[in-house]
Amino acid sequence: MSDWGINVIFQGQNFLRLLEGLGVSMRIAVVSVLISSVCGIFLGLLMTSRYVAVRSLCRSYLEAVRIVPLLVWLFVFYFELTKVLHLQLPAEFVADIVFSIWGTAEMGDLVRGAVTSLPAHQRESGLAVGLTRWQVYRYVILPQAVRRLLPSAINLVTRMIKTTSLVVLIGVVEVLKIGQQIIEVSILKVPTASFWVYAIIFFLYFIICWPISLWAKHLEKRWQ
Amino acid sequence: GSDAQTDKVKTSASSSASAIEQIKQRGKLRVAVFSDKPPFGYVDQNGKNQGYDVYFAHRLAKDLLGDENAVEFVLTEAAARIEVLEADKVDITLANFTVTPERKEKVDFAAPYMKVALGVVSPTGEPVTDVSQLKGKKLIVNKGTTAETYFAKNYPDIELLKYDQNTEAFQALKDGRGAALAHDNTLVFAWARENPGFTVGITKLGDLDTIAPAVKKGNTELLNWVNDEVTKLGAENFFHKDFETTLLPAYGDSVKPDDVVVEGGKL
Amino acid sequence: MDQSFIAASIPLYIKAAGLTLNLAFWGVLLSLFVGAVCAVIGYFRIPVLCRIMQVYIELSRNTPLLIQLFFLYYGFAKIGIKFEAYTCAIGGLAFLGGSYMAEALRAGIESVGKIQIESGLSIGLTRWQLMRYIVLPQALAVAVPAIAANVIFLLKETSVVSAIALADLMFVAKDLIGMYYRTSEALLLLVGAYLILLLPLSLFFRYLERRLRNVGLGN
Amino acid sequence: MKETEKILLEVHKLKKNYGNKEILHGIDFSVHRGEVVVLLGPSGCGKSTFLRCLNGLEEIQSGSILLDGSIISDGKAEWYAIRQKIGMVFQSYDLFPHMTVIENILLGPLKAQKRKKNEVEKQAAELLERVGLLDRKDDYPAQLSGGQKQRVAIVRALCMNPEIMLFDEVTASLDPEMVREVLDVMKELAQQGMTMLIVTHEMNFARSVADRIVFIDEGCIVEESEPEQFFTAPQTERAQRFLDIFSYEN
Amino acid sequence: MKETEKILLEVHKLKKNYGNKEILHGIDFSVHRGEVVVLLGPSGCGKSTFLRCLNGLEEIQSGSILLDGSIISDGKAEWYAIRQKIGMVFQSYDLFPHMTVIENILLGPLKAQKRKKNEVEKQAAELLERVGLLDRKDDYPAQLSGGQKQRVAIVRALCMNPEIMLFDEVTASLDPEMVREVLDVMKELAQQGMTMLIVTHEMNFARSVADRIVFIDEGCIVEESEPEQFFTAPQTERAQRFLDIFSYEN
Ligand SMILES: Nc1ncnc2c1ncn2[C@@H]1O[C@H](COP(=O)(O)OP(=O)(O)OP(=O)(O)O)[C@@H](O)[C@H]1O
Ligand SMILES: Nc1ncnc2c1ncn2[C@@H]1O[C@H](COP(=O)(O)OP(=O)(O)OP(=O)(O)O)[C@@H](O)[C@H]1O
Ligand SMILES: [Mg+2]
Ligand SMILES: [Mg+2]
Repeated sequence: MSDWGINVIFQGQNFLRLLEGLGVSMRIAVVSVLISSVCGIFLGLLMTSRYVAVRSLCRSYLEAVRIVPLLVWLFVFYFELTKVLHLQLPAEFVADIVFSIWGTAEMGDLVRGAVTSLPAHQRESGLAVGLTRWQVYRYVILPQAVRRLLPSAINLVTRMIKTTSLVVLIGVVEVLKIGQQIIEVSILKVPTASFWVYAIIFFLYFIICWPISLWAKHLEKRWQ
Repeated sequence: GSDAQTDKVKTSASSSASAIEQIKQRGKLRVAVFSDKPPFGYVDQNGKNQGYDVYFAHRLAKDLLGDENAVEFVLTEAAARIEVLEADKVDITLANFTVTPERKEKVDFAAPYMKVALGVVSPTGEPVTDVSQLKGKKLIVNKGTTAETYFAKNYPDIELLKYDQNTEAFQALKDGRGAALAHDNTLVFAWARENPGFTVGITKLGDLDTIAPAVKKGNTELLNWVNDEVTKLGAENFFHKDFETTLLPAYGDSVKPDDVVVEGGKL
Repeated sequence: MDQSFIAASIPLYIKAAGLTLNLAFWGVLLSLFVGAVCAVIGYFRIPVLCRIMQVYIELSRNTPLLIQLFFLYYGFAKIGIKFEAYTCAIGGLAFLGGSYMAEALRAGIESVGKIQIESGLSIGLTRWQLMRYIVLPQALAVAVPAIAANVIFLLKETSVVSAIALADLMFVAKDLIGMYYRTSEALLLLVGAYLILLLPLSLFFRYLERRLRNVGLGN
Repeated sequence: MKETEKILLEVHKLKKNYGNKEILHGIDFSVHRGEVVVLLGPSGCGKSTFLRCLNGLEEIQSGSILLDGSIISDGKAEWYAIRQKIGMVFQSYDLFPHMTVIENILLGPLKAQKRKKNEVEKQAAELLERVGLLDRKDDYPAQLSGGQKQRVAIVRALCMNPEIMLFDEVTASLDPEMVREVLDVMKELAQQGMTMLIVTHEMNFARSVADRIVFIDEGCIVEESEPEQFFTAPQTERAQRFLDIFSYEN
Repeated sequence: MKETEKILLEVHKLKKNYGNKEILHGIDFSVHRGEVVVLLGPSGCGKSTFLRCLNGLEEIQSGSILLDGSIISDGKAEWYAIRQKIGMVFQSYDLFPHMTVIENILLGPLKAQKRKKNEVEKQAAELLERVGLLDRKDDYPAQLSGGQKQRVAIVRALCMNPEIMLFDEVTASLDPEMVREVLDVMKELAQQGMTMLIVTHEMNFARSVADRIVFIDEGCIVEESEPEQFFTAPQTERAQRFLDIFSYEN
């Protein structure tokens, strides 16, 4: 029986389809990680603003994104937005948006943490050599903050990759769904298919996320 | 699979424009189908949509647009079947969509093209032959299926174990996590035949439920067209052909066509 | 919005929130335990265990909880060990959360200055007493923000357990949508439930973090 | 010896609060071009706060600060431009840890002053040479000892060609030998006519380098005098008590 | 005056490496009961390393250490037990930040020595009283100034009733006023006959408190003498050079 199971993966285009699904996951993850990194840095800096209003606004955004499940965000952006504004957005685009919104919030919080953990005299030394506030951020604060937040940021990236499987709700088919399609097709003939398919997916995720974690560790060590 | 959603950002045309005109202009009929519910709607090993619903969808496209491939499949989940219509993501939902009063409030169902009854499968050693035997035991069902709705409404005191995927539900039955499993009797029969040690103790349960195409609420033009279509197809016994092509290979002779197929929208 | 539907569904959500909280509570507790064990193993560099721990951490962090649960639930049943869904859910959360907590605690432990350890030694504490009275309390304090983030993460991650038939909040919402298609109502209730669970928690952790910073632990 | 005719920096009635607490109670003070002034005073009396006000790192509540005759404290002047004329070195080694020594030094001249790279590099090399650290120019701060870091910090400030240098206890966290290295650099600067405002606890150094000693206590200037006079016969009882701390005979 | 007959701590041919680098090159050294020895030497010469070896914080490569006549460096003795007889105070404020002052003090006696709570509390109160901090006993370290922290650290070590106290530059990171507070406490201890080994850069203090000065350079004891002799007429040229750093005349 079990040697049947693994065959399922090599029937037809199945293995390729799984890889394609992984490609979809990765595409969403990469796009949203890039957007989140850029926007997250700005959000993080805003969160260290001296104006209470700005800070609490950012904070509310963060809390809102954290509390409302991604599933709901997907529904809202894909279905509700269309119903209310008649805006037809492609599903994968919506996935990118939602994951970016989430990633930006989380990344912003990490950036805030990293920036506030820098000693105050770094900022002051920057000012003391005549840099403008923006230049201080650009040359002094951010380069150091980025080094500090790297481990947790990578953590977030792997989490985002793993969470992409939610997008199936708005019809974007990624690796996990393709796995389930393969499994369900074999429901009567190859009941053990699920183990093999899930094992492959487990492995695929691992093979993507692990090197990223390793790379982060490497950088962390190098920047000590 | 996901290339179904290649349309660019655009606002949907004003609702006054004829719905069928819109489809014709687009040149594609958009249909919501399942991707993991063989043999009704699934994706085969080559990535192509297949199944009873899909076969029907191709025919609709052919009759509306003159090309059976002028159809765009939007893969959907049980929980999103109505949303895709309401948000104008598709024109028709053909996703094993059982007609219920609650759903009727949200979408317009056309004439049915299939019927199901529930079956309950259980281990041969401890067969469940009557619903009353399930009191105080766990019954396995699938989320979003007729079985779930039926038991939730009629037997609220039976504890339901609800799974997302059919395979998982059957696996759970095998692992003994519930006393029995309730699902469409067609699937249950077919599964029991492949898995010795299990029998379908209850072969028909409750009212016969019908499965019908659904369109967005108020889209009477398309609704009427689909109704006409179903009637027309009845004349040529289309759904029997559909059955032979898609269901027979999966179910074999465990299911008789007339237990499933509805021709011309008439039970 | 259908208010009678909302009213009728609230008890379901309350029950589900109870399960979510219950799972999260035990999941977090076990994660902390697993994390602490890993952190201690790493701290004392216990030879073989150290390796095993590294493999565990990499596996658990780099794979999705859903599949971890799948193997716990169906995989172990295959080889004759049948865990209840509830047990699996907590086990899965602990398996995933353990590695996150381990990292948080490791960072906390590393932040405890060498001088603290040496002062502890020089008043005659044994290595175990040192861990117990000096290192762990300070490490915990430093790790609070990271642990807090993990707790909230785990609480939200419980939604994955709906895949193994546990009726948590996400399960109930999806289920109601699938049965009755009151999507807006079901999702609204879901957001409301998460708000009630998460907001106080989040505010509490913020307060805790600020307090700890003010006390100025770790000089 | 030194040209002390022209007033470079002037402070009038400067008041500074933290919250409700007034830290500086209306300071009147001035430094002439080329003058070396040492600020002394017990811990917490407001010396650092005063220097930070001069550099615009703290907002002031009232009073005015004039550099070279023009008001810089009215909120209209751009501090980042003014700071290019005021060099400052802090107690905590404040080099940017992610940049090499030379990058640290070049940052201000290139980015803030937008000067030409060759020219600044030449000047940086000369200055590094003078403090004996030219060979360390590509090292990172973490590879330097505390004394070396402080010397680089001084070079970094000098390379902006400031009109005045502010030093805030730059040797306070150094080992004795390193203290000496750094003080020697400062002493040389003083001899070359740099205008300097120095906060220090090194009494011997203060005595030997200062043109004038300003003694602050509890946010007020209590005594101002020539170093010889201050150390041998302070006029106030407070200054006497302060000096006693530093002579350990028991 | 002091009973200096009995040798309390003895070190024979102590060698210590870090990696391949030998830091201490065979130190021979002893302290008599009740004696106050001050270790002087340039930064990096190995003073801290030496103290840390005596307390078992560093493994030694060869040689032996004897406390009260019995060998403690042979790997058989339990260091945690021995450390109860050797009090040590470090440069960096090393109080446990998550415990109040009194909890810091009680930890060792209660957990390591398993003494009775009332008795230890009484002793702690007496000692805190002596250093003037009894009213701060429920404060957290973060609420104390540096000088207060170091006085608590001394009390914490004393409360273990050690036979000898090791001090490693305990005033190096303090403000001048606080330096005085702490040195006064140490001085009082010395007068009460505590055996002490002190590393410091406060030359005036060293001169006034030491029974004997030991000058170390590059991991060797270079000179040992009475304080008067050492400060007025050091026998070696190295010691002379060292002393020069501290007199800033230029
Ligand atoms: N950011 C701040 N908020 C509130 N009070 C402050 C702040 N910075 C300094 N103070 C207070 O202002 C007073 C003066 O501090 P300042 O640092 O200027 O003293 P100082 O003379 O430089 O002392 P030291 O010799 O210890 O450096 C002190 O009482 C201090 O507690
Ligand atoms: N952990 C270590 N690893 C390698 N080398 C070390 C280590 N600790 C100290 N050293 C080296 O050992 C030598 C002696 O250091 P030690 O700290 O004992 O000097 P010290 O006399 O106490 O100096 P200071 O007055 O600066 O405290 C120095 O050259 C130092 O670089
Ligand atoms: Mg200061
Ligand atoms: Mg030392």
